[in-house]
Amino acid sequence: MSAAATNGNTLKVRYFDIDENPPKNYLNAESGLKSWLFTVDHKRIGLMYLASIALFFFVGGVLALVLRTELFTPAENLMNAETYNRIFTLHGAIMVFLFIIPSIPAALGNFLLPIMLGAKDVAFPRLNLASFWIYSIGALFTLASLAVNPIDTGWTFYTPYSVQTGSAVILMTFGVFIMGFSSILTGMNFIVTVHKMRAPGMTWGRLPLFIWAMYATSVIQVLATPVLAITLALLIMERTLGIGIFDPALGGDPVLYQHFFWFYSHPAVYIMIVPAFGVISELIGTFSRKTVFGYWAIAMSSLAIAFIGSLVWGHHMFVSGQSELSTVVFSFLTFFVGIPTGIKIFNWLATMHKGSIDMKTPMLYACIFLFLFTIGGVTGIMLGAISVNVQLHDTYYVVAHFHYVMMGGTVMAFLGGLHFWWPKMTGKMYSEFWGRISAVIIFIGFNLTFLPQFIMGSQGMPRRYYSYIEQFQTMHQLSTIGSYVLGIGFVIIAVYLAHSLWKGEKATSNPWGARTLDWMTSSPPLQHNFNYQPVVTNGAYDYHKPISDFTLGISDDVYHGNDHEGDIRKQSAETV
Amino acid sequence: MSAHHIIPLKTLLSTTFALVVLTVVTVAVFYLNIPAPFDVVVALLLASFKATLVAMFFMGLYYDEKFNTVVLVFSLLFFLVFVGITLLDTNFRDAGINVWIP
Amino acid sequence: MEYLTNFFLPSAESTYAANVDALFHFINIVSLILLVGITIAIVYFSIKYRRKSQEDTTPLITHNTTLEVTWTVIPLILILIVFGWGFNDYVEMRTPPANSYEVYVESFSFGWNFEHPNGIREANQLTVPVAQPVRLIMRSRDGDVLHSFFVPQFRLKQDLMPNRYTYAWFEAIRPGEFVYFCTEYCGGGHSMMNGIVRVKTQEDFDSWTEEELGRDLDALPLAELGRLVYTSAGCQGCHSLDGASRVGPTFAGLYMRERQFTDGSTRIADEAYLIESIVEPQVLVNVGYPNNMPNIYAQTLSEREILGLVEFIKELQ
Amino acid sequence: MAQAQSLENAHVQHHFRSSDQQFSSSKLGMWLFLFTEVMFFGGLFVAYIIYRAWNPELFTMAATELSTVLGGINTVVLIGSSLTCALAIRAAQTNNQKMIVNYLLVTIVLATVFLVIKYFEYTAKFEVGILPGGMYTFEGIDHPKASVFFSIYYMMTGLHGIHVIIGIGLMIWLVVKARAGAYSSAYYTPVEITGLYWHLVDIIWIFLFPLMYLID
Ligand code: HEA
Ligand code: HEA
Ligand code: HEC
Ligand code: CUA
Ligand SMILES: [Cu+2]
Repeated sequence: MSAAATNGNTLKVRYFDIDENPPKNYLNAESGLKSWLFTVDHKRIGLMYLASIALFFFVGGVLALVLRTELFTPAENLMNAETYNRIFTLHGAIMVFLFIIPSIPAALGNFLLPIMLGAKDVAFPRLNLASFWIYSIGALFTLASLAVNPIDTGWTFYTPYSVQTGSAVILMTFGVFIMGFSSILTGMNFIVTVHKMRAPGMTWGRLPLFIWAMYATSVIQVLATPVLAITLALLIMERTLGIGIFDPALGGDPVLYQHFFWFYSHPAVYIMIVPAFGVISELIGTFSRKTVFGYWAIAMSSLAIAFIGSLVWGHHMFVSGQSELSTVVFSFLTFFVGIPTGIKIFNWLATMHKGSIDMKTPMLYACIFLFLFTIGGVTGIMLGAISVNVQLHDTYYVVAHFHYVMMGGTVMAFLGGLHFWWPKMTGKMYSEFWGRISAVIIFIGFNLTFLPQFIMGSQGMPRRYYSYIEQFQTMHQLSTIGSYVLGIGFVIIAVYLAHSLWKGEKATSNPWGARTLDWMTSSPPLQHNFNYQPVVTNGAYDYHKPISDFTLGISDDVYHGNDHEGDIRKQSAETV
Repeated sequence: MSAHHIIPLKTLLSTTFALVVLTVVTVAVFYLNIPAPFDVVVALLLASFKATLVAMFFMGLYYDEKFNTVVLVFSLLFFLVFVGITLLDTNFRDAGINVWIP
Repeated sequence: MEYLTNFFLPSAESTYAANVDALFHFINIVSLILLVGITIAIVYFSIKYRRKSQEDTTPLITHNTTLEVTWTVIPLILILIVFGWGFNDYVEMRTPPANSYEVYVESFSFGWNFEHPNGIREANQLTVPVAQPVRLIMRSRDGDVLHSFFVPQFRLKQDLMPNRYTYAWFEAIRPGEFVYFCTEYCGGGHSMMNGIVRVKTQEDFDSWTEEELGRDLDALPLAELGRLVYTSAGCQGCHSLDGASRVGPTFAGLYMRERQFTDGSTRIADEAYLIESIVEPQVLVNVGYPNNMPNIYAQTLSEREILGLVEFIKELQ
Repeated sequence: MAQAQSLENAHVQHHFRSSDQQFSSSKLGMWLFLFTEVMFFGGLFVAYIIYRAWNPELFTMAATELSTVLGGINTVVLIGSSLTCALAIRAAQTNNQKMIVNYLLVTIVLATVFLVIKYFEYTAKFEVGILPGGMYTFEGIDHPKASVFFSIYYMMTGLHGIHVIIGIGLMIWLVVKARAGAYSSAYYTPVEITGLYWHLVDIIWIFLFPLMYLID
């Protein structure tokens, strides 16, 4: 027993030993299909999301390889223009709506957020399950559109093409509409959880940076997604009733549609990247074994990005025919996102300085992330410069830009996070050797795929072309070969991760020596995360303190039997 | 337990009364035929006032945790951003770049 | 610089292109410096500070305000430069000189029409004089979708809409032929919607104008008229002449071949059938093709032009 | 106190530490949801504002087709329903089980009155050919974009109407539970939260009314 002294009030806490091999954990506490499909346990829900997004990443990735194969030569190799259009639309839509938006928040976020806060679950566990089901239903609709008449509008659904085309626009957009609600509910749930469910002593200044990032992301999700919903609803009405708000043939304005769409979809790119920033903060802190440099700068820059990122949507419309005035304003605002982002990058580097750096697979991904995302980010600045954007808009330069930020940024961070938390989620260690090998293969394959796209883009190769003039062939072939290398990299990952499940070494509770609460419970965690109510007295990255300082807690029954529990929470939050 | 504040009956009734009166005023103002841009301004001011009354007393924001008010105000600001910046396009399409050149 | 330009960008052929390129290079160089700096830092730190034993301890450094301000202010200055520069060039790109030569541009799925002030019409090819500002007044056809006019070598791009006009201008600095593309996704023929901007010296341009104005379409033989219409009315966006299948079936060898339709019927592609499929394309739809051929030719083409098309198709045996 | 405590805790889900925490969490959650509603309707308001800025004359002409009287009555009806809804919450807070049910029933009735009036408004328009979008056939307004105004009108009032219907559904469910004595001063979160929702529906109408019906 130790007493954390507070001014006047004393809160009785004690050190708990971490349970290394509890007989029951969240994976085997209940069994049967039903115990998964109807679980309200945030960890199981997180895993179900993980499985779904892995599936959709695979589907989207295979579609990408098909695209690349078609583009190997200018002639028609595999498919005609119509089919190609459907495939890139599906690739884009699946990757964006079914994979990347739910990826880190819904899979890793769900799993980790409550544990990191020292809570037993998210604030609304049933709502959480509901959002998984809503996501699944939305996904079913999108897949149904595949069976009916795959959509060919591009993932942006621009009017009037999306009103005129014969493909299954309604099914697809309705699916995305539904999935939007899943995203909104997850965001709401997380915001409330962060506000209300923190463990005693978990002040705002002690939150892990991953939580700060998830918080900023959730704010964007709640803010922007409803606008996507209404946009798609109007698009559906446009097709069914011909209401004429977006369709010029009925008196509408197509550029207005673009405002509506990008008002969501630009902030959405920060829904994709900000959680990745959170993961990177954890990885760099842990593997440098050093207090994260500029904690507040990193935490607040996430919110700054969320805020500024909401004002810049028009940079996708510089040549769309919007007014010159708004073009200039949007360009001006666009650059400002670069500043908080830069702050993060420099703070991470400063964290590595004088650290004790262990280049394990997750850290390798973090470094790859820093490199690739910087390229993606600065090319974003290039695109934001109006005069240059006129040349680069809707060319492969843009395609390269967004793959560098989404694939090179978010997916790399996701892979880093996946490897980092794999032992925690499954209780098994993967092969470090193969982990590093595949990271290197992916790094090489990625650059081979997308660097040439910058060059052909600035030379004028338009995007969404199924054939092209011969001048661009070399670049396209390099890119196609690169994408196959990428594919091989992912196959290796799939193999050794699967292998680790059967044959992997057992993981200890804290294989990386991290300090956040997720590492203060067994691997895999207990069904209710902890045997005790954690009490927090240190920052999330206080590597100068002994690890035992991080296992303080109050025994659960004592805690719940207490008459003044609400008060304790308050006092300890302020004074412990 | 500030969140559980019981709103006095009198407050609820006078709020309702004020809302009904304001509705009548809104309609009356309409028949006054105020010239073009100001009619909307007046109508919106009245509506905003009514909305504030509902939010403060019916929805209990006045007694509630302040953060909930922050949430509401923030959503309105965000909406204004959406409208404001979009209008920079839709209302200046024919102005040309010369808006910028003195 | 010259080499760099040629590697990254197509040759600069309009008056403002060089300015755009300068900014492009500036951002590239600054970005490269940043990237190299960051990469060196990562590699250097990971080697110098690699973990030597599991008992390693690290100093407690929480933050440093001076550093924090430095890496806020330097990027701030850089972005202000980039914005100002881009803005300045943009103003030029959006301000056509008063003496511009004006061309009306109409886009449709999937082709382009250009109309000169003197009444000359061109399809999928635009002829302009060198060293003369050209202002494009652009619009998509009524009821059509968005397209975008993109000439990489001029650094020019602008979307076209069916409900209002948009503008762009350029002044070519050298005679030559420059590809243009459609860069707003518009459906099956999107990647086929390209053409050529022909920049001629003033003399060549004048004699070309004269020749065009002197041509008498009514005197052309039917098949030749048909060939002209094939490009000018946009058929070539969907129908090839070499047997390749685009959005629609190829015209090569079409005449007198048996066609199969989605309603199960079949028919020989004789003259009557060809006329019907141009005038009422939605009635019989070929198996394996979408039913999206524009239903406008009955209005937009004269009877003689339609007959011309039929004769033209017949010749493609 | 101990008595109240155990009663209270009967409703506390295991992952919450106290009923207070649960209550304020639910409330914050609801406010965030209302936030999304503001943005959801916000999209339509943006469309409205932009089309009005483009075609002020159209909006003046078209608004004359809408009945100010019916709109005004509906405004008062909704305000009344907001009051009864607030009173239902008050009844719960003061442990007046019977009045919870009664006030909720009055609210439902008022909401239904609102819908009935709306129904008459809609059918009157349908009869003269004022239908949304492509089906619009009305000749009375001499403006090329007349149908766009009514599309926006139908979208906004329609979406609002759907919210009213959902609200009625929620309140019926509350009535059923309240009959069974589920709500008291110790636990009335669902009533409170539905109330918040209902007031928002009222607020949106407060804006729709002058913007749609009162343009001159
Ligand atoms: C994860 C997704 C993601 C992220 C994070 C970003 C980040 C950024 N994007 Fe990107 N973008 C997309 C996804 C993303 N984008 C997608 C999907 C599209 C295309 C959609 C479509 O059309 O299909 C797109 C398109 C796109 C365009 C439109 C291109 C066009 O179609 O014409 C523009 C234009 O301004 C742009 C800009 C930016 C900027 C300025 C950032 C910034 O946030 C970048 C900030 C980062 C840095 C700047 C690097 C780090 C900073 C430093 C090292 C400090 C030093 C910095 C300075 C000196 C500035 N993006
Ligand atoms: C998260 C977002 C995301 C991700 C990760 C990717 C990943 C990839 N994308 Fe994609 N892409 C988009 C989002 C994304 N893309 C979007 C939004 C568009 C725009 C669409 C539009 O214009 O509307 C686009 C468009 C786009 C284009 C342009 C099409 C065009 O404009 O004509 C191309 C072309 O090269 C491309 C390629 C690739 C490749 C090669 C990958 C690779 O990185 C994929 C690597 C993954 C795999 C290879 C799968 C993993 C494989 C296995 C686990 C098993 C191995 C498989 C086999 C054995 C078959 N993408
Ligand atoms: C938007 C694309 C598009 C354009 C532009 C277009 N077509 Fe077609 N056309 C099609 C498609 C698709 C088909 C096949 C479906 C059908 O039979 O209706 C087709 C079918 C035809 C056929 C019947 C061919 C057969 O194999 O039976 C003829 C003849 C034809 N088009 C002529 C023309 C002519 C002449 C023009 C220009 C004046 C033209 N088309 C422009 C898409 C197009
Ligand atoms: Cu026309 Cu793309
Ligand atoms: Cu963007």
